[in-house]
Amino acid sequence: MIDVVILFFLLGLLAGLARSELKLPPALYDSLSLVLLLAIGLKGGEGLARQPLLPLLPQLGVVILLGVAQTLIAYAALRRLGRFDRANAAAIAAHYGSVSVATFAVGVNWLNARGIAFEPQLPIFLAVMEVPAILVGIVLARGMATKTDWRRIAHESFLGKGVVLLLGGMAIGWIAGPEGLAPIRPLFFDLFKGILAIFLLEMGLIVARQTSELRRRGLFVIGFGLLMPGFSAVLGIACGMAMGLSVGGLTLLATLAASASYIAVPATMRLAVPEANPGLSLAAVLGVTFPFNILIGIPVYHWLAVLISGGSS
Amino acid sequence: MIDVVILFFLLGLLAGLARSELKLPPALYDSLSLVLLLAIGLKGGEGLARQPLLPLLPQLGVVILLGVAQTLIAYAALRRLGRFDRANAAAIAAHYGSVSVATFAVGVNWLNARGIAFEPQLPIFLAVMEVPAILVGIVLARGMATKTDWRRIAHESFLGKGVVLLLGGMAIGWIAGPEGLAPIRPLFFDLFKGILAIFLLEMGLIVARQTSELRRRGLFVIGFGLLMPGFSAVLGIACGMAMGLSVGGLTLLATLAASASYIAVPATMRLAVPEANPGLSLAAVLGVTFPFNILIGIPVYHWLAVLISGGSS
Amino acid sequence: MIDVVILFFLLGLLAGLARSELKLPPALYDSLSLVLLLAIGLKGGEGLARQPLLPLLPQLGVVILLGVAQTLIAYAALRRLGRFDRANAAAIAAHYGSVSVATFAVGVNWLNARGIAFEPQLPIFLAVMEVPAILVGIVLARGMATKTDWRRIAHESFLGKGVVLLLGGMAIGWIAGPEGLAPIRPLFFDLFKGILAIFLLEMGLIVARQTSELRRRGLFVIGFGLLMPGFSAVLGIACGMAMGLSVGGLTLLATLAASASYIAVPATMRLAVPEANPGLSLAAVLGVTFPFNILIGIPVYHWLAVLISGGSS
Amino acid sequence: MSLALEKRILLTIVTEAVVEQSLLADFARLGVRGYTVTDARGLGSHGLRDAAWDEAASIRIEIICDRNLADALLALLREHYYANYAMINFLHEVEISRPEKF
Amino acid sequence: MSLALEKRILLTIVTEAVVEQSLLADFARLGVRGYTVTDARGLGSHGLRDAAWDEAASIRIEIICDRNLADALLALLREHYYANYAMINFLHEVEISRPEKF
Amino acid sequence: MSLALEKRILLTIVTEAVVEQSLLADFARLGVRGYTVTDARGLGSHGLRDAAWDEAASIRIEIICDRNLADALLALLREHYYANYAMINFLHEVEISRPEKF
Ligand SMILES: Nc1ncnc2c1ncn2[C@@H]1O[C@H](COP(=O)(O)O)[C@@H](O)[C@H]1O
Ligand SMILES: Nc1ncnc2c1ncn2[C@@H]1O[C@H](COP(=O)(O)O)[C@@H](O)[C@H]1O
Ligand SMILES: Nc1ncnc2c1ncn2[C@@H]1O[C@H](COP(=O)(O)O)[C@@H](O)[C@H]1O
Ligand code: NA
Ligand code: NA
Ligand code: NA
Repeated sequence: MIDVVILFFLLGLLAGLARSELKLPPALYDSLSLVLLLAIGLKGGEGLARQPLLPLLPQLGVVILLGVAQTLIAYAALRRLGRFDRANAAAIAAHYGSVSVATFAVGVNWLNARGIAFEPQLPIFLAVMEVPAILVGIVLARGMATKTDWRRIAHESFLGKGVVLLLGGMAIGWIAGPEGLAPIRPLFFDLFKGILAIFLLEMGLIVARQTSELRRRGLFVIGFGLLMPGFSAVLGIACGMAMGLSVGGLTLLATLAASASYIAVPATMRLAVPEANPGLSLAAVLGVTFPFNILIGIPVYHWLAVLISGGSS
Repeated sequence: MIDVVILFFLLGLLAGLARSELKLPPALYDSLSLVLLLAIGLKGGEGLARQPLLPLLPQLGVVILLGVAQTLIAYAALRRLGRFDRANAAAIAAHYGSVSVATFAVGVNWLNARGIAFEPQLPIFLAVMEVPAILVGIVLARGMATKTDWRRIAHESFLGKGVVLLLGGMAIGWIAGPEGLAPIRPLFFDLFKGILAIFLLEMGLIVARQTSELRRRGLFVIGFGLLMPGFSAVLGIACGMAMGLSVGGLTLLATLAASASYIAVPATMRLAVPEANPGLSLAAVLGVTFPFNILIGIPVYHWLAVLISGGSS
Repeated sequence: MIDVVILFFLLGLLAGLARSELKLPPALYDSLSLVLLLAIGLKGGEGLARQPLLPLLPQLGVVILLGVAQTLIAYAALRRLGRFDRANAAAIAAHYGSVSVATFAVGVNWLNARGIAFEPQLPIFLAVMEVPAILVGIVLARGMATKTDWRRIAHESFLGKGVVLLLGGMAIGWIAGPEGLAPIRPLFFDLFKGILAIFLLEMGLIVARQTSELRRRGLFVIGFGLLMPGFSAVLGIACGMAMGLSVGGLTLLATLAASASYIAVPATMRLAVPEANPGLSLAAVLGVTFPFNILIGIPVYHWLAVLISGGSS
Repeated sequence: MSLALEKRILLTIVTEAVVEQSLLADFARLGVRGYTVTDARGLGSHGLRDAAWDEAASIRIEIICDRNLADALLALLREHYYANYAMINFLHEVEISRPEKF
Repeated sequence: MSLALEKRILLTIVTEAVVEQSLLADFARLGVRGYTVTDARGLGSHGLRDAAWDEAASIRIEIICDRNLADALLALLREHYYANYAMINFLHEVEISRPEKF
Repeated sequence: MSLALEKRILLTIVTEAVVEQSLLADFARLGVRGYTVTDARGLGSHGLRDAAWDEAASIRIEIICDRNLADALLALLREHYYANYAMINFLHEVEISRPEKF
């Protein structure tokens, strides 16, 4: 049956499409995303505390390569098939090479609801995959010989809210361990799904705002927004197989790969590649890929993961 | 004994009357009311899932008529006895013909605390009763032949925050059912009373702001603010008897009828009947009727419901 | 082991020092502190309901004297040893004579985590100690013959957010008792530590902002910020012994005494003694004393309390 | 020397938040294609509006336009809004670049 | 043609949020019956005030009045606020309708 | 008589919130030592920016400075920001006290 958090997304979407007066205070949206990021991090850190960290390093290398590959492939497709100019192709590609926390949270929720386990390092992958695509996208748009302010961009990428809260949460979870986390469990773990539900209500409202932009952008954007995640998911499963992930881990890495950023990347690319049209990327990411992933993608990626890995669901 | 959530209301009231510096961030107030509306809707939808919906349609007709009747009676009283001009009489009447979510929530809390059951369709009544009084009020103020922008008003009424969240919550509760809702229960159900408590703290502060206005308005407004809810409650119980509601349902429908809107109606009437003085309606609704209902009214309506229905408390 | 809430403080501190983009919405910070203040008050009031109140009156007299004494001693030290002018010495002294809710909350958390009981009147002490130091500080800066607007200052002090929520919460807890509070327990008690954790994350960010100011202020401010709390803690333990407090109560009163205000006092002193430099006080209070107290102070005060009282830890 | 600066009118309106949508829709009908809104609070002949809750919230609207449009907007305010809403407005000349935008 | 527009002074003050009540009370004593406040942040000789928490919050106050009142307000600021608070102010002429309001 | 009031330029810029840090850093390089920022929303040739989420948030920056600095700031905006960002700006003369601050 359809998850209750998805119903909240659909409510927001319908309300937005009907041009309802419903609005969430921006401070609520920020607060919810803060708790979600910390909770995902804490959970991951708690799990990591039970295993050695060193063997993870090569895995981080793999997911970085995965993000870079996705960005390059997306760029090529947008340039060749979509006939986009360099700046716009690079900007859109960076969004798709990076990841979306909301999509990841829905994936986690989907697996939890079905009792499917996944590796505790997945939240690290989430944090690590946020940044490389941004750097690749900028180089694609500008070349290396540019006067891009790399220091500022590195700062904004590595010390952005998402990375700090995810890695910070992981560090806290790792240090505190299950017992240390017990007293904050009611807020960060018991409320997780309720908070995710309200967060997705707002996401529905935001997605609804993209439709007019989408209509103007035509079929290629829609097609790209639907096909690119499928392609990335397969790439993600391949990488996950190489790392020996479980079916849950494969599903979640596929979800990560398929997801596209709509927070960190837009803000950074707006400054680094200002001539790219931000409406274009957001229409594809929010108007097509995000709803596709959470409504259809995740179960499909799980099915694929089972199929490819030959494991049982 | 007095409910703890009422103590929070009194704290806010006292702090406000003493002109304390205490203020709640507006975003917190908005967030709490969002959760309350969703929670009420979810709970109602969960209950509705266990019964056929068709038999409810005539009941909806009855509560719509109830709202219309209240508005017309309030208008007549204000014109004849209060000697108010047309615009102000119509605006105040619309407030009293509509309903208050906060009052409803306190009523739900009062019944829950005493283990008194009520029908799951009550939240639908809440959503349905919000709008008719607005339309009647506008017609009373303007007549039918007016150039009132009905499209805009319909849009604002039917797609306002309150209606969307209540009906949306009910739809989600109905689709998900008790099992589907389980993961979000900690946020929407376990925290309900705590959230209601903080919400009522803010309501106390808001009510305290009405006192200077009240002093200027004289006795008629106070008298109307006290008598109209009593009258409406009896009307509500009568309608509830006609529908065959339980004592809990009767109490809650009486509470709904007795309650007066202070969110949706003021905003809409301000635009549709701008020459009405908004301070007047709010002084009556917030300064008199709201505190009367939550402090005294609800137990009295329950007592009446028991008395009239001949049931046991 | 280090408490998990302290890890959140350290995360905020590190993020702030690294100049991360991480920011909490101000409305979230305000909302969290509202819940913390209410929760501390409710808990205290619940405890007080089980004992006679009259014997507490002399204790309140003692803690008022404690706050006054701390302010005078700090003033003398700052004038004589620090060679501060009258206004700045008085302003800083007032901060240290008053108390910090956040520090108190961390102390409560520390004791709870170790199962160490403390008297229920401690939250009253917190409320009562907030104000006297402000009045003493103003007299020290201005003398009695001044045209200080005492009415305004009394109003701001006694009806400030902190005092109203603490005493209001206590009154509610006292009236409602354990049973009456049960329905709001999930929000105010179960989530307490999670809320404290996020609150301390923000405190870490705020503390990090003080470092540049600190660097400019030199060693005396740092020394004062470290030594004054130690001295005050001993004073607090002495007062607590005189009242016959338990080891937990001694620890918490020492923590209270050692803590310095960074909310109520800065705002009031800014208006009452405007020529004092607010950056100076905040650098000492937030940059030195607050982190010292929550990281090192509290365990030390507990150790001292055990030592002095001869009790068992 | 300021390159290519032209003159326009900056019209500022402070009023109740509740009329925002309706007012801006009316303005659009008169030809306004750009405006800026900030949230505000204040005091005036309609009493204190301290933004503590929705009913008491105010907004501050700025519109850069030519004198003719400003006059039309003022006429609209005078006819439909002055009587019933807390509202003030004021205007003055400003120098702008990119005149094609206004 | 702009109907019945008169001239007044618009005085704008940017200062620390903590003085809001005190400043507005002082202004009321000098005869101010209307003002508009917006929340702000900024940089000045007193450093960065980024509104990240209460102590670092700023406000922007606008007052429309005649030249005499503006002068009186400036004198008050000069005497009681300039020395100790982060504060700037500036003023210019604006055209208003409904002169009875100001 | 207004004591010791001098003239300066008040330059106001309304633009996307995302450029705030970058723009203010550029301004600092040109010699800006003070500014005031308020959060805003609005409509313009780049469409509706209603501040409903980060991407759609706008800011309103005010800078008091002399004509030369204002010209330099405008030149910077023209060269680096006009083409790619939702942005307007306008300026006018204001009277200030304490000229040493600007
Ligand atoms: N003299 C004034 N100077 C600045 N703002 C004012 C003035 N008078 C009124 N306002 C603003 O305009 C709003 C509506 O004014 P009013 O219609 O007079 O109540 C007030 O809430 C203030 O925000
Ligand atoms: N040149 C300027 N232009 C615009 N606003 C300024 C300027 N200088 C200062 N401000 C504002 O006025 C506040 C107080 O200024 P100051 O007293 O110089 O620190 C600052 O925080 C800014 O918001
Ligand atoms: N005519 C105008 N009057 C006032 N503000 C405007 C005007 N045009 C644009 N703006 C503001 O400037 C921002 C950017 O404008 P634009 O680059 O035209 O999209 C808009 O989002 C508005 O906030
Ligand atoms: Na991706
Ligand atoms: Na009613
Ligand atoms: Na102290």
